[in-house]
Amino acid sequence: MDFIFSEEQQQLRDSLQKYISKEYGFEARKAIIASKQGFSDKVWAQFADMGLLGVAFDEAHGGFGGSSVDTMLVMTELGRGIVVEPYFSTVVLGGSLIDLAGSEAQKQALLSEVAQGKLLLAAALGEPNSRYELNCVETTAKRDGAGYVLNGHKAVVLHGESADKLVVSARTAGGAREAKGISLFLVERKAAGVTVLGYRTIDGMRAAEIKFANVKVGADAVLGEIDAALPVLERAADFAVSALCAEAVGAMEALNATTFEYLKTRQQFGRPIGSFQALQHRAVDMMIHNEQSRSLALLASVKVQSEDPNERKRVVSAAKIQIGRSGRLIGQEAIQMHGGMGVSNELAAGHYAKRLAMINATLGDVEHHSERFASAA
Amino acid sequence: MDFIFSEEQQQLRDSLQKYISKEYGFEARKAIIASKQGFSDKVWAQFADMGLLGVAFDEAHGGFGGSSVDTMLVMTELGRGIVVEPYFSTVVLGGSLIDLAGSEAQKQALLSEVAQGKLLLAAALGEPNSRYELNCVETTAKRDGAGYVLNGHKAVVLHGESADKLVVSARTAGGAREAKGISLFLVERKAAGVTVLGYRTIDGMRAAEIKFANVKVGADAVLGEIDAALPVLERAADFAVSALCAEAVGAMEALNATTFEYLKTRQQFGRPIGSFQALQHRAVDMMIHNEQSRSLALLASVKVQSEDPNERKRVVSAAKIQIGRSGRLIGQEAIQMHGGMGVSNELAAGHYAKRLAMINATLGDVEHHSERFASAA
Amino acid sequence: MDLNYTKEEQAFRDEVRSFVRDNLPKDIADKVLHHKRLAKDDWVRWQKILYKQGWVAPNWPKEYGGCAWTPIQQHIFDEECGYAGAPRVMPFGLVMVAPVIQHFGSQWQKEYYLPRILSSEDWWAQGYSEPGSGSDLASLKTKAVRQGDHYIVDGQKTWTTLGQYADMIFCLVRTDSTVKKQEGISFLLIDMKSPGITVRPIITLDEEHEVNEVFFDNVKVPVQNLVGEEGKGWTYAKFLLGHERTGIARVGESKRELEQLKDIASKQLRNGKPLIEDPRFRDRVTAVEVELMALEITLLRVLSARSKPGPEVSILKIKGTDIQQALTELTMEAMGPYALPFRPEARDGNWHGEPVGPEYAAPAAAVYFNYRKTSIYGGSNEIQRNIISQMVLGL
Amino acid sequence: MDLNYTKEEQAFRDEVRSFVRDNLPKDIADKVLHHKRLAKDDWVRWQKILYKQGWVAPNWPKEYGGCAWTPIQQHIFDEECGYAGAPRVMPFGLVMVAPVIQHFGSQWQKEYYLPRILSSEDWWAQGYSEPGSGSDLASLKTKAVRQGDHYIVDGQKTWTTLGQYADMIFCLVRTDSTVKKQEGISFLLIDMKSPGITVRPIITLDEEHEVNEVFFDNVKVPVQNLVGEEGKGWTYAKFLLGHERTGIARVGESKRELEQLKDIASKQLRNGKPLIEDPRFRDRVTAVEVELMALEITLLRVLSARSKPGPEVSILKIKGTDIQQALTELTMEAMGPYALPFRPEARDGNWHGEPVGPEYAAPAAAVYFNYRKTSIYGGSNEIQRNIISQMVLGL
Repeated sequence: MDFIFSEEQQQLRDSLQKYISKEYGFEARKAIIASKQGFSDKVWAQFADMGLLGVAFDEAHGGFGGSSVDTMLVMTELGRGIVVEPYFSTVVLGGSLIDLAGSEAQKQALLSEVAQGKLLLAAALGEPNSRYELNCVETTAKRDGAGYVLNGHKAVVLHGESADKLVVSARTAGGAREAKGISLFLVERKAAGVTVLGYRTIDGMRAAEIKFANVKVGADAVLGEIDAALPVLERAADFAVSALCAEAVGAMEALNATTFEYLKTRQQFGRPIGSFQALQHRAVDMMIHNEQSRSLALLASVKVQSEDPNERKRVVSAAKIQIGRSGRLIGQEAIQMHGGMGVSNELAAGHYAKRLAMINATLGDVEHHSERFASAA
Repeated sequence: MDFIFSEEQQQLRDSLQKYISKEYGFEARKAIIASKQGFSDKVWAQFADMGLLGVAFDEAHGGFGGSSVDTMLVMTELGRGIVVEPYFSTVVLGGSLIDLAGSEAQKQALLSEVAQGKLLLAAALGEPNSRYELNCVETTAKRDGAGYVLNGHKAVVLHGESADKLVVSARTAGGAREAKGISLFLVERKAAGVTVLGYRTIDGMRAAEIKFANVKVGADAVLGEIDAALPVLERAADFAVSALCAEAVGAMEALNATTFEYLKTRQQFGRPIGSFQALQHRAVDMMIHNEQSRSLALLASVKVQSEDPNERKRVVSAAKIQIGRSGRLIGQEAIQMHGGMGVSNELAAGHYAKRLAMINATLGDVEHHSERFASAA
Repeated sequence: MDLNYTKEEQAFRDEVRSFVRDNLPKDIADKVLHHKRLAKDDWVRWQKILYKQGWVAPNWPKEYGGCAWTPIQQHIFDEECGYAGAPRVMPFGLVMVAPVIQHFGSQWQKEYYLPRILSSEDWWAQGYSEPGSGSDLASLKTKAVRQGDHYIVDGQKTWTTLGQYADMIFCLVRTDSTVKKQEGISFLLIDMKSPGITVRPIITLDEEHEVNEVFFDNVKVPVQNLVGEEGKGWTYAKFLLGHERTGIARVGESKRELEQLKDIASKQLRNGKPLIEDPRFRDRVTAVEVELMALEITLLRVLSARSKPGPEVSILKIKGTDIQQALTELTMEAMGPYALPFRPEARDGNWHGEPVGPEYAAPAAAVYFNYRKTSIYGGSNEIQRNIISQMVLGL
Repeated sequence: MDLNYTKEEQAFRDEVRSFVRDNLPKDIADKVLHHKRLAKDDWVRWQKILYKQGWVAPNWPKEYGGCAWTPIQQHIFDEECGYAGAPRVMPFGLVMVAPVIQHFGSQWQKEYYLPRILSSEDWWAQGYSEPGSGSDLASLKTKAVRQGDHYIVDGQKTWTTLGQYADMIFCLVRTDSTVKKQEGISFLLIDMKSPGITVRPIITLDEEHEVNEVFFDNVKVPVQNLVGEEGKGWTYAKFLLGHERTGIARVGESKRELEQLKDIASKQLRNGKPLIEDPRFRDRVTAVEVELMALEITLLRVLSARSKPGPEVSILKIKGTDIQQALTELTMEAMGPYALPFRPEARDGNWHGEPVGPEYAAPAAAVYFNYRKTSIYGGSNEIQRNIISQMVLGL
């Protein structure tokens, strides 16, 4: 039992922390969000240079052979800076789908490109009616010679507009919610028949609706085993959820820090508002929520690698439940304690609250994971 | 729209309030609870003299022709005094079952006796496996000549040991949870084959397990229509729930009053603990819960008479949900704010909290009524 | 006790309902119901319609053009308007400054301003809060110095709702800094076109422009625009705050939003079944619905009381905003992943682009974040709890 | 980072588990698991078994007979004992007064009292709270006046847990009322058999006799029973409070109660189906289970830190008691109407009467009300929040 990060991990964290606090302040972030693309190629290149983009991939695939704990470390710092670059969609979710489902050749070709910052990915998993259920797949992939033809509509694909390649879940057999019959395909975002409607998200990121109309792909586009993608999808999603939990913990920590600082400096009735006991006790609850969230994010970052899928699901869902609840409470209380300033877009506080609320709406909210937790028990 | 009680109602309330504050203090109540029977015949006789026992019955049946609002008024005062006499089981639940299901002859014979304090009733509806579902009836009543033979086990029958007559729900047809096939019977508590195991309840009242082994009753024991008792049972239960809500409001009010008084007098760190803002804000929430509960208890006391069963169920369940939640919060906070004294049996506070918790466990808790509310919407 | 509306009240409700049905412009109601952006003209148009009907100032005495409605009638009116999707009548002129002018204003102020308020000719704004004075309002610093027939006003107000549209602003200003802070405050009516006034937008979390900072730099205000006596502004301010606060319960609007939420949750699917049938989600809706049912009765109890509403109206503010916020939260969560897309352009009444997800999803998250303001403005819910604690519980 | 226990820790856990399995008397475990009443002898028997094994005082230094376990080992031990249904080792002697004697006591006190504490020969009680001094402990009034070789003690202590069994009580007493309140306090060890001591039971909401009032009327206490210096009692008291508080998280016991709750909820029926399958109930269980999973890691983080646990252990107190209370609440509600029957006689280990409802229902409501104490004792959760606010957040 040991909660100490290795020296390499501490260095990674420190350098990222330093970079974000120096280069990724509130104004810099605002400018990045306002740009056409919605994130910064420069920042992305620097992430590549720092080794962030391949941190969890095998060295054989151009990565650094780190663990899920390294991903957690990175995501926590990105959360602390509410960084909008497509780390989650490209490296965490896209990357792990390829890592878990891809052939050796696919991994070697693609992951090293991701690690070098040359390839952006997006995972097109959700659909208009799927909500948070990975098995709800109505998009179809029909055999067509050696390849497949895809048709369907993928919803709220994070960073879908800027991705070079899309990892698409499609139904090769079975009914709309059947576990069997789902397959994964790698599709060029610019392939003929792919229509992308990109938009901002309320937390400062980008996403897209992507429609596939008779999109032809070759046999080499298949990622993993035909009809049997669901277990892999679930594993990758659990990894992604554990990363989101880590990100949320970073965001909570930063949001609490800025809120407690405000309580100490904001004066009303001739004294700092942090001297009012009603606010003090609520601040303590915010802090406890952060600590409890941190605990389960840590646990999830380790147990997400468990060989026992029930243990993995249980712990990951527990973490997502905790950060969903805690993120809501901390986000709402932080805004409230900032008073009028809390609802101004010019203060960082509200942006943290937005990100925390949207993390709850990504890959399963509290209710979704409560049901999943109960069934994995 | 008018929230004013009539002059008669105000008089009724004032005289009951005066009686309870004079004759039913904490020590008097304690002695009553410690008595063998668990309630006071003297108090009961005085209730009869004050006209409380027939307040809601028709004048034709020996009552005073009052409304459900009168019952609410009485129950609120009984709640304020955490009165343990069997008003709820005899007058409210037992009385309304006879009132709603009985023949004219039964009403005339029985309700006037209740009103005069000569007849105690208990409603034997629940069973070991029924939880809060009135339709879960496994006790059977089989045709036997002109009469019936009853077999079964009724659970947690409030004041079952002291009742003269029991109103028993039994299955005359259908499967264990079927809506049709339930009938009501009037059974002498001392009838052959009836075994009663009486006990205290944690809130200072009495209840009993009652077993029926080949208990023979005549045709005149049938209350209402054979096989069709469920709608009547539900109506009587809703009336009883609305009365419990009123009782809870009285209990909350008294508990809040004693707690706020404690906050003003208890000194720590050289000042009354009520001067600490964290406690103040929580006290305000207790007060708001009480007001919201009062609002729905009022509404329920009126709408329980609605001709539209969906409206009746919706409002009554809403009230029970509200008082369940509010009763829990107020009970827990009151104990907490009393500190060590809160967990002492020598202070009234904890006894109010106990009664509030048990009201939640009577005729359906928050979860039961949430499901019912949703299905009546 | 009778919890039914009287026949007269029922008839009044019918009258209001059919009037609103026949006269509320559909384009405006559509915007309100779908959380689209309202233009200045939308508010003004609706207020002028009410003005024509004689219903724009129910809280005013009859002599000034009010309705002399009972509190219950006023509630019925609010409820029907809220439920039907009418825009809120802007309170700053009609509900806030007008009673102050009626009670404490000069004859000239009454004759000049009241008709213009009634006819929505002037759009008023509120100049209370300052950057350093939120909950502690009496610590305000904007000062007004008397120079001959004018006051010279310098300072800053903030959180000025829709100040960008305002013709007039009523301000609390400090005219004497040598006395106790509450005693040096005066109440001024200031023309927004006065030289030296700058309005700067504050963009809120939903990226909307709803509130402003208002800067006063050497602004000349005629002495005739002082309300009542110099140094008595705090008294007038308290009078204003206490005047009309039962409307903050917003029962009608919350009923409307609850109904929309249920409608949305019956369309949104969860595992192929309507979300509303999921007990987890359903119970959260039920919890709010029960609180709202209770709040309506709590409100009616306050309105029916023979005495003037006192500090217990703070309950209505706390519970009313709790419920409003809970509804926006549930509505956002009902969307699932479609809570994420943020397209402010889709909130424009004239936008006809390709929607993302169901149409009702577009504003959900933005509205949730916008509504965080409700527990902050109008006296934060912390201040409301202080009021109840002190004035009702005596702690 | 490695969230797995080391091989050594695993082996230690196995050792503890099999020891407890082989040595914890079944009659005692049955009482604990079924919330039956424990007799004095039940605690003493178990403590003597641990004493024989050398495990009764893990927190003591080796020289005095302690175990020199790591904090993680201590946690494993606590968890295994809690989970298996061992009674809590009574903290008043072993955990509270012993470290004070070890650090500040005289040679005689060490030699005389420590072995008797270790062997459970003396049962100790705590004399801190007074009727007027709960959260504000330093305001205590019980006074001790020096007369030759003795102190004469007069006053009253309260909430003295299991004081009816005690041989000894350690007390904070006022020896000087002319100085700052914290500076006039001394720490006395008092023989409960001394003339002038009266113990009066306080009956709690579950009608159990667990706490007492202790009255001191002219009680003679030899000066050799003063710990350390006169007037330094407050320092020793704070030392004691800070000494061992990670056990208050009660993770092992809560895990056991959670498992029982799930077991009960799978037996209790709701509409013919196991209650645990009802999403409404299940989600409330899940919420507690998630918090408990988090608390375990939070605790391990505190225990693994290289520095001594500081004020952040208040988190463990708050969350630990939140969880314990939530579990008792859910257990009570799982019973449905069978929460009502109250039969204190059924909590006696030797009672074999006719049960009412399922056997597990009998203590549920009583335990719920008993456990309300957990957020009050050991420094109320309000005091814990004050501590975090000041010492951790710096507010």
